[in-house]
Amino acid sequence: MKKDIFTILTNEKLAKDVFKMTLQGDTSEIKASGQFVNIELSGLFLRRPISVCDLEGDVLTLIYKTVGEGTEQMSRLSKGDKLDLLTGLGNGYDITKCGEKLLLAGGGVGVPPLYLLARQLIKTGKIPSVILGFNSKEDVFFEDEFKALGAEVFVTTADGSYGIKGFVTDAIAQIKSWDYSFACGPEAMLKAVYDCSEKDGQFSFEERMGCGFGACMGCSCKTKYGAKRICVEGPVLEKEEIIW
Amino acid sequence: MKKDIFTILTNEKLAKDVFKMTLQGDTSEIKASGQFVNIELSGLFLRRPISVCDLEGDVLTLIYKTVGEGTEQMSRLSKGDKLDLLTGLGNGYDITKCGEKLLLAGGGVGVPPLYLLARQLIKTGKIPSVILGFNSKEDVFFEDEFKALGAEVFVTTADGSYGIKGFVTDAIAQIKSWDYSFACGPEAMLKAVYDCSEKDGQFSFEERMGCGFGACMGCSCKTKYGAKRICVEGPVLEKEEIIW
Amino acid sequence: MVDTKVFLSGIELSNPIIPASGTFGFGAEFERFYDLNILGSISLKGTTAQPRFGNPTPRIAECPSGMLNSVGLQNPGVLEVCETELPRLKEVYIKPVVANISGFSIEEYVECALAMDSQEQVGIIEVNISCPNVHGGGMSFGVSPKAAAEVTRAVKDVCSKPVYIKLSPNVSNIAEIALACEKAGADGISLINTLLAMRIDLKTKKPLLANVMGGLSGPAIFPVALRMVYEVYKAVSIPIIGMGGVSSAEDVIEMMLAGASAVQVGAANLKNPFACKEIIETLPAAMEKYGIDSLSEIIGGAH
Amino acid sequence: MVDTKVFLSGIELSNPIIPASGTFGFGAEFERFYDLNILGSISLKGTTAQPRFGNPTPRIAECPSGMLNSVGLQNPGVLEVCETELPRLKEVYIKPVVANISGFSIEEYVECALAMDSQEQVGIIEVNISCPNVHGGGMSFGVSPKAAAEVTRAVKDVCSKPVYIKLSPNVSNIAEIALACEKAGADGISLINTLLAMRIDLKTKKPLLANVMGGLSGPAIFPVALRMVYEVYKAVSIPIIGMGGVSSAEDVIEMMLAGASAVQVGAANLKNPFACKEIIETLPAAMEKYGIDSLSEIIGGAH
Ligand SMILES: Cc1cc2nc3c(=O)[nH]c(=O)nc-3n(C[C@H](O)[C@H](O)[C@H](O)COP(=O)(O)OP(=O)(O)OC[C@H]3O[C@@H](n4cnc5c(N)ncnc54)[C@H](O)[C@@H]3O)c2cc1C
Ligand SMILES: Cc1cc2nc3c(=O)[nH]c(=O)nc-3n(C[C@H](O)[C@H](O)[C@H](O)COP(=O)(O)OP(=O)(O)OC[C@H]3O[C@@H](n4cnc5c(N)ncnc54)[C@H](O)[C@@H]3O)c2cc1C
Ligand SMILES: Cc1cc2nc3c(=O)[nH]c(=O)nc-3n(C[C@H](O)[C@H](O)[C@H](O)COP(=O)(O)O)c2cc1C
Ligand SMILES: Cc1cc2nc3c(=O)[nH]c(=O)nc-3n(C[C@H](O)[C@H](O)[C@H](O)COP(=O)(O)O)c2cc1C
Ligand code: FES
Ligand code: FES
Repeated sequence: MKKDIFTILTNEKLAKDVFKMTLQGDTSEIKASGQFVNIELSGLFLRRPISVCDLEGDVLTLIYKTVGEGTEQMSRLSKGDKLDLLTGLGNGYDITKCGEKLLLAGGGVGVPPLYLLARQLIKTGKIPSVILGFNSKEDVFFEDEFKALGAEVFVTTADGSYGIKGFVTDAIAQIKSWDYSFACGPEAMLKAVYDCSEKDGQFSFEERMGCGFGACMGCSCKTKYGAKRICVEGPVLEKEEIIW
Repeated sequence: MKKDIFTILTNEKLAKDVFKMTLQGDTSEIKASGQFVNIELSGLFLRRPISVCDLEGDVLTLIYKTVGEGTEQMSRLSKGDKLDLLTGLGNGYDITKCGEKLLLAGGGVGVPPLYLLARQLIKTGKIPSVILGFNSKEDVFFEDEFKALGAEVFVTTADGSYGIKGFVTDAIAQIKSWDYSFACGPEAMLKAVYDCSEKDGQFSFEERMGCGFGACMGCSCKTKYGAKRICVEGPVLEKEEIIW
Repeated sequence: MVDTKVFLSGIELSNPIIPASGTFGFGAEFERFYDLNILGSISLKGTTAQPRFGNPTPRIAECPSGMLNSVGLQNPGVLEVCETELPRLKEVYIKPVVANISGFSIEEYVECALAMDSQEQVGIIEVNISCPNVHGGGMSFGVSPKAAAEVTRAVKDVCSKPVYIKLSPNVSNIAEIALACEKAGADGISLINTLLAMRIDLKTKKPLLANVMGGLSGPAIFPVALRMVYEVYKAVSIPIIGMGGVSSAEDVIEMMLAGASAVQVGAANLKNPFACKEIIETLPAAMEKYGIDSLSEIIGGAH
Repeated sequence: MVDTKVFLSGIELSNPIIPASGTFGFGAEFERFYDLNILGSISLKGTTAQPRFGNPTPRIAECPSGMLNSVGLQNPGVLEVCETELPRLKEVYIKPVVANISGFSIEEYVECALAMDSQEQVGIIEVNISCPNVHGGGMSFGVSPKAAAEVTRAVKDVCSKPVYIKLSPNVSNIAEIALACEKAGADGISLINTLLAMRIDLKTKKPLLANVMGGLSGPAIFPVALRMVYEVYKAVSIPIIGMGGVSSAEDVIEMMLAGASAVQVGAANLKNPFACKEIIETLPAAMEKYGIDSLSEIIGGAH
């Protein structure tokens, strides 16, 4: 965990209510994809947790959806503005544990952390199949970015306005062979991915957070190995330990 | 009373902890010297009342001393920054009531409202004697500005490091003839000016304010004519109605 | 078109927004800011049998997301209010108003209530048994169910108009006190008044307020107010006027979901004299955003 | 050089800053942030006789200048705390700590207190009779002077170490409860715990917290906490640990002027993990600014 003031380099709209922000600062504590940062915003008491989407040197990329006061405030910031970030939070995905034929399934703003994960996997020679699930065509983002990495990409939309009609699980049915999955997205999506096969995997969860670094017990969940804090022992849980 | 967003034109240091700010906005409700504005500042619940120091067209001048969070925040603002102001607050000085030979006595940040007052008086042909009281040389401001208006100016410092040593009342003793006074400053100074002669005058008071426009009764004081709100029936009181 | 209409004891309000007692004077003076008739109603400054200057100054202090006041019920007395203030208000405001009254004994409450009950424009009598700023009076009625019931009964006895009891939040069990008022005949409950609080001046090292303690209001108290409205809604079946830190149309909706039939806006008026106007103007859009057609249908919806 | 040293029941603290129970876990884990030995002491996460998961999630919500929590005393149980957490802490923190305990019956309080009393590093036992997050337990002890006195007496009977009772602010008369604890033998009083409060989610129209209600903490409650510390200081002569919204060196001074001998910092740690460190570092400059040579001399200075 590190606390540092980051400077915004870019902040642009990607899709309906979805923005991409790049920031520069001390990223030395960020060790894995699937970790998150916790952002202080003016006039708001609690910080806002956002997943690391990409990282190159001291430049951090975040993708966020405007759903309330905090993310709306973020969307109004511009180049040169400063943000106080806690970095290196959470366990992140463990890429030493997975097999060879990988499935990455992201729903909505669960997509961003899969980007750095995909990039790292491809660097080690593993080309994942990536499913990006959205509600509608106007919500779709990062399809091209994942393709540019060399991943096999499927996009689903719930209303069928783009790509495969349906949910990420409808796309999973189309993927011939995979033996391990990484998933991030709304709980209903995670549950559907969990239920659709017996294969192992890692799942990233969200919870309301007081601190984001283990001090308050606000974010606890029950696992087969006892209580875990989503912000420290999570947000990524192993499939076999999850209790729904 | 009007509420408008003002744009800062300049914000510069005048003396130790004292700043001058000019702002542009809708000043149409400002009717008299001695009135004040009430300034919204970020993260602070209550607005901060500051006297009108000068007014030319839509450009307003304020002089303020940094004494706490609000005024310190003001001192960090710069050209182009916006402030939400309530304008046209308070009764202000009534220059139709005074005689010919006028004394203006200001102490510390009680000096600023006397500037517009002096300018207006001089426009009507009345050249006032102005006493500006400060603690020390490093606190002195606006001596030259009052002189440039053509007023007779005396500066006092409590520690004698500049001008006349002592309080504004020590300078009053040196002024040959005056028949009416306008005063603004800390309560002890106002009381001293009040006590030093039988002559009539107008005195401007400070009080902690909830609203600044008459809604909360936070700023009430007792006068010979009953309770008055410093923010509406004040800040200027006639000498004869004052109860100490 | 969304429907913002609500009812308090049969009185129709075009919207639930009422400036809270003590933060809007006796109303008329604010007609220069905007047309007051857009307001659902107005709760007048707390009135007592005799004129009062209130507490010594300073009686205002700044707090995180809020403020303290120790005004202590400054008002010209009920006779003057009836003879001067109400007629002035009538010229600019046509709807029924809420007359907020206080007292230091049951007799004083009764005297004040009687005078207000006879005023044509008074729609509701709001009995403040909660002002924390009055030494030896007021407050004590608000912390005991028995005393609260006594005041309620005495005021109800002399009034033909609906009587709402305004409760203090400085209690262990607000629902118990609300219930006692309901049983004693109250037509409605207003809550919350301010939380007893203080600040100390680091420069003088003494309390900032001349009166030492004062009442905390503003957004800081909103979550406490919401909880109390929720608890009281569970306990009673008479209407609730909810207040405490309300500053936006969203806050109004949240307060109504907790159980309020109407909402008062206090400290927000002091920071922004157009607060009520802006809330009323933004309410329809907020309702649409959250899929609400009719405000009166969401009252207590969070239960 | 200013003197920041204070004393609690004969225990010397190099400065009055103590992370508040529930906002600093069992301490050891935060050694990676900074050297914990700069802290005056540490109040450990509330511990119960049996392990507890606490309430369902969501159990955190945002508020103006504050937050709600309904964690509900998640902890591994007193045995595990004594066997695992305290030894871990001992490796990185050399000073006496405050063991915060809770229970659902007098027996449970006693069991927990007994276990903690025997731990070498425990300097003070802080008995939380105020947690609003536990259905049917905890809280009820905090709202009645009689029940508060009973818990105090029972815990005192089995402890050799100083016993501080941590009070609930959700009461009509905090001084009365503090006095009852003092009379029952308490060595000190900690206050305040969180204010019972709630938020409603406009999207779902239901309470945001799974537990419906939770405790409000953070700067929003500072003026209420200050008032209660002031009132309790007037009522008792045992030391007070003051808390509620403290976030800066200035707040520490204000709290001590109200009557606190030491100060706990809670929610501020969650927003900024370096809050206590920064407060300790800026305290000397703040003392100089306000002409304070020795902190222990200003305790209760506003009275
Ligand atoms: C580990 C983690 C990683 C996340 N990564 C991303 C990401 O990469 N991109 C993205 O768009 N969103 C992400 N989220 C969700 C994001 O944190 C929320 O959308 C955001 O906090 C909402 O803040 P707000 O002020 O706009 O909304 P408000 O609803 O006003 O927020 C009020 C409070 O609720 C909390 N809150 C609201 N929604 C959520 C949520 N879904 N999860 C947790 N807390 C919430 C806020 O943090 C705040 O404390 C992540 C959440 C977690 C826990
Ligand atoms: C009618 C009027 C005109 C004023 N004109 C000027 C001026 O021209 N220049 C100038 O420098 N100052 C002036 N003041 C004083 C100025 O309002 C305060 O210095 C300022 O509000 C301090 O705010 P702060 O946040 O820096 O201090 P803090 O001490 O942090 O403020 C805390 C609270 O106390 C209030 N407060 C603190 N000091 C005073 C005070 N002296 N009078 C009233 N409220 C106070 C603040 O408004 C705020 O609500 C005037 C005050 C009044 C009432
Ligand atoms: C300056 C001021 C004066 C008040 N005077 C009264 C009063 O006379 N009678 C009363 O019942 N409540 C009075 N109140 C309490 C408010 O009506 C309201 O209950 C409280 O402030 C909480 O609402 P808010 O947070 O929106 O301000 C006063 C509040 C303030 C801030
Ligand atoms: C997340 C959280 C957990 C808490 N857990 C406990 C606890 O276990 N025992 C206890 O006595 N107080 C607990 N508290 C209350 C704090 O110790 C403190 O009394 C309160 O939060 C007020 O201080 P603050 O405003 O500085 O946070 C908790 C507070 C928070 C925010
Ligand atoms: S958010 Fe505080 S422990 Fe996880
Ligand atoms: S400050 Fe509100 S009436 Fe004067």
